Amino acid sequence: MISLAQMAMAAGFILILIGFYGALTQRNLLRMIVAFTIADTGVNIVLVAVGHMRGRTAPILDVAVPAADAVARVIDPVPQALVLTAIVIGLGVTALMLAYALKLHARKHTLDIAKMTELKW
Amino acid sequence: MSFDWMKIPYALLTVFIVFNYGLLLGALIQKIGARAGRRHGIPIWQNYIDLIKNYGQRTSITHGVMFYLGPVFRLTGGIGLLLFVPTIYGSYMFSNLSFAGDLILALYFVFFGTLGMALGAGESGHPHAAIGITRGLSQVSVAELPFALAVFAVALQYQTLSVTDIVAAQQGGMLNWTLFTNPLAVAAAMLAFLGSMMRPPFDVVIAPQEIPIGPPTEYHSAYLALMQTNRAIFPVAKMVIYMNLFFGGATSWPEFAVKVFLLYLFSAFVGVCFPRFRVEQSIRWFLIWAVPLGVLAILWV
Amino acid sequence: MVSALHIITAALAAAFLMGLLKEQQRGLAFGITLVTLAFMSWISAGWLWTFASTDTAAVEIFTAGTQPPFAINLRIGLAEAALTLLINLTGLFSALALKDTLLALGRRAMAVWLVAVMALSGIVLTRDLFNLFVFFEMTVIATAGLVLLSEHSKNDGQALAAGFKYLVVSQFISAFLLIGIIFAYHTTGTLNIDGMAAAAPLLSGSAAQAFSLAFFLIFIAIVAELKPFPANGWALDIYESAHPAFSALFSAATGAAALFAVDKLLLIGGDAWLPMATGIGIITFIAANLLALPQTNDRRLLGYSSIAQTGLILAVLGQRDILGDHTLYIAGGLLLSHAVAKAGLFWLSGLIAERGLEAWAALRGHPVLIFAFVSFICMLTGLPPFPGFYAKWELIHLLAGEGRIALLGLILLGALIEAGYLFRWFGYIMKREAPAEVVDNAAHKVVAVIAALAAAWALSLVWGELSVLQFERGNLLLALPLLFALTFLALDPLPAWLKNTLAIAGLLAWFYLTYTEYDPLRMIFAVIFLIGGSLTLLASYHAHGQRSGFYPSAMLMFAGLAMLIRATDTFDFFVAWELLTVGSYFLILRGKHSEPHALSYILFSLGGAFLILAGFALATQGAPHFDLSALADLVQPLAPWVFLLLAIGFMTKTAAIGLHIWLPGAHAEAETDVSPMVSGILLKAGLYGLIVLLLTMGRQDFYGVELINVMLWIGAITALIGNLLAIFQEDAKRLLAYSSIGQMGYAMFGLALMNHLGWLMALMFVINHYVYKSMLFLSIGGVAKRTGTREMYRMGGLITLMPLSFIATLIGIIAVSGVPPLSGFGGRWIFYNAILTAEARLPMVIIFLAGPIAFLYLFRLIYTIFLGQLKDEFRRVKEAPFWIVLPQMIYVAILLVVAVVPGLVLRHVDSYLNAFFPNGGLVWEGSTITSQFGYWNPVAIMIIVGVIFMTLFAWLLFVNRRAQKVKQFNIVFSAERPFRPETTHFAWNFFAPYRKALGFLTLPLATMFWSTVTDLLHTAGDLARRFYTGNGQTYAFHLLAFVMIVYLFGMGVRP
Amino acid sequence: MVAPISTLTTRQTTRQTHMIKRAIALLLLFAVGTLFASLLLGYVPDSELNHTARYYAERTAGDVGAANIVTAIVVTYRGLDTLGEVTVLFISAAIVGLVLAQDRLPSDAPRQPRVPVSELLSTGSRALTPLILLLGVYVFVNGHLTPGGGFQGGAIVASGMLLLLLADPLKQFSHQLISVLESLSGLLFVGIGVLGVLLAGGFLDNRLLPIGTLGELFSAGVIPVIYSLIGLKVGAEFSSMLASLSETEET
Repeated sequence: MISLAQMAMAAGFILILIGFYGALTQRNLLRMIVAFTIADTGVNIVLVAVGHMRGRTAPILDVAVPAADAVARVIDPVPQALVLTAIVIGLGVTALMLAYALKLHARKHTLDIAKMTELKW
Repeated sequence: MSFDWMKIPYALLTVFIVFNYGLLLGALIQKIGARAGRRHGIPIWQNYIDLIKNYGQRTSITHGVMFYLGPVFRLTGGIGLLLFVPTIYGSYMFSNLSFAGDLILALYFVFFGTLGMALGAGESGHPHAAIGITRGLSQVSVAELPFALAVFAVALQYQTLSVTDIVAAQQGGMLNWTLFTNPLAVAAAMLAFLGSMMRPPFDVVIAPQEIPIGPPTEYHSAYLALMQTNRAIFPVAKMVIYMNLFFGGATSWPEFAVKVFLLYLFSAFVGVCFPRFRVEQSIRWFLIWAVPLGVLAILWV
Repeated sequence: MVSALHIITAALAAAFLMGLLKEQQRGLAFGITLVTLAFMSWISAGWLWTFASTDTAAVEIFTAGTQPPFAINLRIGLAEAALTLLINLTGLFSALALKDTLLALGRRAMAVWLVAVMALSGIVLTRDLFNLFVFFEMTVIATAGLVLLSEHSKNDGQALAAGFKYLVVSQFISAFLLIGIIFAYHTTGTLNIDGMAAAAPLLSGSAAQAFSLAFFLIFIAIVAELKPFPANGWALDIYESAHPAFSALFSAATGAAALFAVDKLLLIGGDAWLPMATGIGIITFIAANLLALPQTNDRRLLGYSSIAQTGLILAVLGQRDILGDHTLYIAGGLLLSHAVAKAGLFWLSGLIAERGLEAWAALRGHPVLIFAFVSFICMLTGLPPFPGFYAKWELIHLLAGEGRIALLGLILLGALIEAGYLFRWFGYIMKREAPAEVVDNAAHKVVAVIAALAAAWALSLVWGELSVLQFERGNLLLALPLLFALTFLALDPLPAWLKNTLAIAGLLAWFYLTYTEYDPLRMIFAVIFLIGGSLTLLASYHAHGQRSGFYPSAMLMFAGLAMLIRATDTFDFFVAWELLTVGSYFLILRGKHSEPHALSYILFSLGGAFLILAGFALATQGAPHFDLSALADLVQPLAPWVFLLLAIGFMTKTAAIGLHIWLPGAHAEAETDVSPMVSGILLKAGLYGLIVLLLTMGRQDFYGVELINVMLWIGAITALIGNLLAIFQEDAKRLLAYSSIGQMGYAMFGLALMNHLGWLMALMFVINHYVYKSMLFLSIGGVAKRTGTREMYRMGGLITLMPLSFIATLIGIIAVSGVPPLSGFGGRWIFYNAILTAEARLPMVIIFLAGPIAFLYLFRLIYTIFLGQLKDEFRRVKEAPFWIVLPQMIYVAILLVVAVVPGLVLRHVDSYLNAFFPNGGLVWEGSTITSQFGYWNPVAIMIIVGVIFMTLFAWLLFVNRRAQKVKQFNIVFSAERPFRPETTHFAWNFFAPYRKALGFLTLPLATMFWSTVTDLLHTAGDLARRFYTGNGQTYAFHLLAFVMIVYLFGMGVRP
Repeated sequence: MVAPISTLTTRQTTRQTHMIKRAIALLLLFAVGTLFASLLLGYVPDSELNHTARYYAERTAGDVGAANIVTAIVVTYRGLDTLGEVTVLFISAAIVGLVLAQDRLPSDAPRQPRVPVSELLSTGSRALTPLILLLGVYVFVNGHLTPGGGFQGGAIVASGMLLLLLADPLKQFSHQLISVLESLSGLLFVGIGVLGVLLAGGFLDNRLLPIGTLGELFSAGVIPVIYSLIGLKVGAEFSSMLASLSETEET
């Protein structure tokens, strides 16, 4: 039977594909950015899903999970640490893209990426 | 090296004989040609008269040093050609100065005169001189090709470049002549012969009608005399080579006389039968008919 | 020793510190930036020194007080140190070049710059996969931001668009990278690169499958950062729009870091992934070079070139399985060459106002910058003595040793294309008219270029030393002739006459130093190259002023020639070959209209050189050293191929028919005193090569074809066509050039006869051709100099005005045509004797036909120029300058002497040849020379002809002593001056009858063929580049398509 | 009559190109999908912690003393990543500032809000913002004990700023203050890291301060300090981005 992790992972992958599709077909800069945030979310979900282990709890030591038997109780903490970084970086890029879109619109009075092709060949 | 000084008077003797024979022969052939054309023709001694007259005259103009050199080159070429080839086979007396060089030297002396002539006439600055030179060089260079090829065919055939050896190889009966042992080469050479004899159909270079055309135009008096002298010696010298290479050479002066006469007659004969070619026509003619023969001759050996 | 960690911390501290400064304190901020970058460079330099001087192992740097793999660790070794030094220095000097912009934009921009440089170093240092990702993202963001540095100067939003496109693509890349990383972690249980490399091979079954998928994603994502073809449109837009100083960083540093990252990854993936890297790399190399051909924008062109170079290095990394421990030497050599040269070129482009390639002509006024440019392009094309050359040599040899011929061929092909557009560009610089905008030589910008220049030469020194250490090869930079040539760069300001004296002294001194070690054969060439060279250099005294750039080039060529005849193994030989090629190229390029011809010359020469390289590599079969003499030991099936490659290579230099089209222009357009050098002397290099080849390898049977016979044919046809083409030339120097082609044909024919007489003839040609061709080129050059034209039909009647030149020409043509009694006849006599020995009769006939034709063009040469009617415009022409006439007179003397006593040279050569061809030599009795066919007595001939000639001449003079000179128009024009005297000089379309009869033989078939080839290349590139539509989404499509194609094909390669 | 047709055709062609584009996109994504699918199918969840994770689970309490293992990893074991992460945010903020710098209006220029802000929103924001800020601070101070940490806290703080901006679009933040804040926190972060090299086991080693007892506020060495700094920095950076974006004049 399919585990939660796999379902989450599948969902993540689907999100990525949706995001990519949008990014490839939408010519409006803002829509492309939105598409990318979707894809990022998908990636993050996959990241977390990979670390998930059935029947275990979050890697925080407290009364519920004493340090002694943490090994048997907690899930893999590494992906969670990684996803944190991934999220933040994705956010930085998104902010950057937004700023560029803003500026490009100010310059060219359009958000159509197909109209920004002075540089080519 | 020990040089036999007697060779010099002997060589001069050869030159003298050939010179006179050439003058007479030239006149004779002219006469024959004229008769063939239903004309009276010149008296047999006409060349002597012209020559003496021209030698007697003095010019008062010159076009510069190259202008002198033209006839000088020309005659040097002629005499050189004669002297570097043994005239009479087996005779020490008339082996001339052939110790100095072999066929290749002779070949080059065929060109020597033409080149110098062209230079000399060139300085005359006469535009027509240039035209004549163009034609002359173009035609001669092509006409000599089959000859050179034939010569090499022969050289390959006898595996030597020494004229004496070649003649020696042809002794003992007509059938040993190259004419029969290597007919292709001879055919090619004879066609070339026509081209270099300055007679129709290949005489556009010195054509009598276009008097102002051609190197001789600018030359007169002593210059002309030198060139006439050459015109007496050069053809004979050339025919000596032909004789030696293709027709078994000559062991005595009479034999020499006959063979040369017949060769000369051949060109005259063709001359009276055929109209004149333009230069490019003759070039094509040689390339189409003569050169292939020469090539075949070389391949065939 | 400061921990390498502080490269990162220092940069970060400085970056964060920026925020505390006031917006106005920009000077201070800039100061801090520079100091930090300098500090970072200093750290790397310190480490580099440690590793280079002592063989200490790489040093691990732990963080968090915990051992890897549980905490992130960094590592610095030799490679890391070198790369970080490269990165930080590039960052430093680029920042310097960016001064104005950074000051204008303020502390934020500087902070971003610092972070960018730091991130690149991080990529190199880190040993943790996810950490690698973080640094990459940092680079991406910083890059996207720094592209905007150009915005404040030209405010057109192009950079914005480029940055956005880059972000779009990078989003896809980072998605793949993250997913790949997490799954790789999941399968191997670690993020540490070394740990993963250890764990990966142990995986099995589904885990291995999953891991290879994950690794593919990581690998392809990092490779995508290398801008592989076709997924690189975004990068090109960045190169074109960004500030050149940033492009320098982007090309040199980012490229290097990414390549090193790939190298780390290959460590994880193992050899199974090498083919994929190779494939992507080589395709990118070829395609990018092809696409660079039609570029007109300098920065975009440099972008394409950068991508190509990165591709090449990727391909080399893909060969690590055979490169073994030379990988660092080879890949490093290529990488550093590329990085330094590209950084330098981008910095240079910052000095140029306009973007067209022609605009770079502005550099012409600045010798130092020109020198920098030259050094950079030579570095890129892998010419000696730069590191790229050593690297290329080893690489090609290793490839050939392993039989990876296809890759070898592709690499050389790409390199040739690259050389094509780079040298074309140099041609523009030297020849196109300079634009109005002057070069912006602000100190802080020029410093960067100078630094790159210094780095370039320092690196060549280092690689030279390495080649000494690793392969016991000479360090080229320390080779005396080359050093001598290079010193002329420093002496450039001196007056020309002084440098000329030095040059001549140098040549003679070198001959004196080395003459003992030449066998007679080499001696001939030594004399021609060195003594002959100094003789032709006499003519150079005519030049006034400083003659900037002439002597370095000329001496480079002579250095090459000098080294060529001393070379004993393939390496030295090839080095010398390349040197003389490059030197002669610069020499030829000096001609007024020589731009296109110089280009075709260098392309043909490099093409030939590559063939030679391939040939040597094939022959060597991986042996470290290979003596030229060992060529003799080669056997089937290798030998004929080697022979073929080498022969064709050498024939490009001797301008064999079909490969000849570069020669006429190159020789005709060269300067007056250069033509004799390149014609009289340089051509002999090719013959020397052929001689060495034939002496060692001799007859080779290639699938039943006797290669010698092929060469016989080529020689014959070359002679015929060369002469034919010569007679129809209107341009005197072109006529001479074509006649050179013909003469080389004779020489090749002689060599191909492979018997005593043939070789004797060839060597006589070598000597004679040097003498009379140098002489003719000088005298004709002198005439052209005076009359200002080379069209013969414009001249005429110059004999009285330039008597000396006339005499030289007269003697020259007599010698060439071989008319007795001059020395030419000796050559001819041997020639005719030789061809009697030819088994193949048809080529013999062909070469025969070529003979008389020579008379025609020679006569035309002397007649149309010196005889006939003098033209009005030349009535006041003076004799050629003394220094041009002097060597001619010397040559005349030589010819006359050799004419009388040919034994002087001939005899020695003859006896020497007995060693190789014992029978069929000449017999010398008294003054008579006898061959197996005929005999020849030069002295007698001289005397006889002389006597007859002189008698007649004297007599003629005597009888006409009172004759007076006729005025020009006293003939046919009856002393009336004709209107337009030039019409009275029959010169145009001389030998028209010949053209009518034989014109069809002179169709420029070869020219058509080669121009078609180049056109095809250009069209291909021009069509292919349309593919970069400039639409960011299209680029995204390219990326995905690229990933998927590699996935579908590449994974097939995997086990 | 001609014109409409031509426009029609152009429109058709554009539509066709779009069709093709979509088709290709789907094709490519299908391929990507297969790749993902094979990843998904090849994925087997671990039943046991792999040796890296096991090390963290076992040793964190002892070595680092942080109750929240993720935090221990983020701040200490993989502290370099986090530093880089912060740097990424830092340069993003800087670049956003650079990009929008030109179009920013002088602060004293009179600006009119497009839509009047509702009473509810402005009052609400005034009431809520302090609480939000407080929550943010709490989240990052307790990062080593409870879920959450510097980034989350910083984001919360920034959201408070956002709320203020929504309430009053004309609001001005002191960019100087923000940048000083982020720079200081950044410098301290690096400084502590370097101190780790000098005084403790290595860069970013948290054992500068005593580890203390697991689960207390003042434990886990310098982790709380670093996380607070990160919180401040992240908050400041987000705020500065928001400010830049909001102050940009739409033209």
